[in-house]
Amino acid sequence: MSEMTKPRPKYLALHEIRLPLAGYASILHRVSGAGLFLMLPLLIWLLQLSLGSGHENAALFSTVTGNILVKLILLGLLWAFLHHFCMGIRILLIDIHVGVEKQQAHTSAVAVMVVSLALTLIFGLKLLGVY
Amino acid sequence: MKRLVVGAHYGLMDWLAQRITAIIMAAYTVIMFAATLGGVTGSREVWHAFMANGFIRFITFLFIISLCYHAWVGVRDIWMDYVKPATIRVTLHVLTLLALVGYAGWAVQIIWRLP
Amino acid sequence: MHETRLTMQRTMQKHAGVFRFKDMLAAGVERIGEIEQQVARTQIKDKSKVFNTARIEALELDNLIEVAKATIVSANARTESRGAHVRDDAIDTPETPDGRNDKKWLKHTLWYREGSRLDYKPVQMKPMSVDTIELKKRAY
Amino acid sequence: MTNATRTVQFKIYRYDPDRDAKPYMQDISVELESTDRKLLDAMVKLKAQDDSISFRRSCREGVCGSDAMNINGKNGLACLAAMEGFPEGKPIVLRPLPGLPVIRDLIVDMTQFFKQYNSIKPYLINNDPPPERERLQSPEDREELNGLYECILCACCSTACPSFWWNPDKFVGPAGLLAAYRFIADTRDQATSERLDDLEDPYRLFRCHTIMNCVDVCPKGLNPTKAIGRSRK
Repeated sequence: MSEMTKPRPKYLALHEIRLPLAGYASILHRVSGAGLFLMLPLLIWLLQLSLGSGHENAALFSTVTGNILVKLILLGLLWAFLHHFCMGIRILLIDIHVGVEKQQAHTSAVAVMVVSLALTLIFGLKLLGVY
Repeated sequence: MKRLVVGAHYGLMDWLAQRITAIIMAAYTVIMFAATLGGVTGSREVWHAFMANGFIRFITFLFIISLCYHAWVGVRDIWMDYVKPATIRVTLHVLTLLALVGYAGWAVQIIWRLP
Repeated sequence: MHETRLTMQRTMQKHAGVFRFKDMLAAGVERIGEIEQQVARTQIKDKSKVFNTARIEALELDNLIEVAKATIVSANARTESRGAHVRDDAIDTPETPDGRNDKKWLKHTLWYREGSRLDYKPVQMKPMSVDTIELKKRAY
Repeated sequence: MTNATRTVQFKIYRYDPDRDAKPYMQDISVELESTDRKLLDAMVKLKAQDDSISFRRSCREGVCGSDAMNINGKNGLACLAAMEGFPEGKPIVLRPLPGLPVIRDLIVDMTQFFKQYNSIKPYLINNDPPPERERLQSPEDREELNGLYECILCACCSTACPSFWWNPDKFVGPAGLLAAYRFIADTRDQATSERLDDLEDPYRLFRCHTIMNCVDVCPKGLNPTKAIGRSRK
């Protein structure tokens, strides 16, 4: 280019762009995946404590999981996992050409949201020791 | 001159790998959630015995490997989308890879050490 | 400018539409002449040098008014029907089928901007590579 | 004519590199008649009022794809957006297509978009000597191209795609991939395997994460996701 042009602005104000529900579900798929990745050390550590022999392990495990903050993190991770799981199934189905139409994609996105939240509730209560 | 690096041919392979590992993990998830509802986390002893079972140990191993590969593709995709400077991106790729290999080793030896 | 363009469009629609009438054409020539004066006086507010669509439209209007004038002046002069130029006052007779007068009007119209002058040029009836198609009444 | 007039509020993204340091939103209202049925009609009125408001437009009937823009947060064609479809009493918010450099107001620089389109070689490749007449297809083979050839390249889909936002220089984008599949699926095209090979890069075809925003916004009701899925097989 011969002429110097001013750098052009780009309109990309994400909060102003309206996405379909499937779009948000998709973003959450990435967010939940990233969250799970970041929290992997915690999860592996907890696995180690839960499976380790001896009193110290058992004691530490109950102290750590007894902490309300940890409980909340675990609850969040549980949801993240379940959302990622449900959304993953949806993606796999789309990959084999099931539910690729606009309306179906919307319905399945709603289903993912509802089912993952419902499952979080079911297993969350278990996690919190309600039953 | 900015050079665009495209033309690599691992797109399909990674994509497939991500799907296959996803299927393995999904199956494992169903088994584990069913087991949880069945009460294997009821007490420490039951939990230990359950996890020490040969079959469970094997699928757990499979799960860990799948998880790490799956996470590798996923996290790499994230870096590819949001991190533009090539040097930082490659560094992040390497760190991710190291972390995941480390996690896999750690998790596998937890399973292995079970009596 | 937007208004002037609309007026021009509507005038052409009304005075030189699908079916054309002697009086309407004559009045249209007058009207387009007036609009031409208006076009010469139009202004645009947008002075930007970047993607100035207002300026593009102004330039378009400049060209359009010329085409409009050429069209309506030529149509007014051509007192026959031919193709898409269908005049109400051109009568269907054996010599002038469907109002088409080949004796007088088998020629191209040339319009000149200066003085809105008209000239005519003969039609080439001998194509270079294919046989001549004889003139006949249009039939479907 | 009974033309009830009404006033409609607009919020329009304005940016003129000659005058403005950075983009801003302008509030403006316009008197509309009942014959102003589509958003584009209203915008033409707006432009009559203030000729500095700039946007592309051409055929005004959903064929040319010029007037694609972000309408109330969602990409679409102004000429196909019915005025009665907008909620009453709320301003209509118009912004340029997301993720592409803004030249002025609602006009974006489509270079990147067309570069990607160009990269998939959007033309028939067939090295056989041309036959006397056309290269024929059976009606069934021709059927395959339905839902693919109709794309008008308005860029609504690609600019609604997060994968395209982050990698417009590398990811082909839904429009390009739809076009790619249009030729992959064409029985007269002989470059199918080269085409597939070319797409194999993780940035080119596999950046699509079936988010399906593209399907949501396509003004022609096409489905790039489906085409992408088929290309992967």
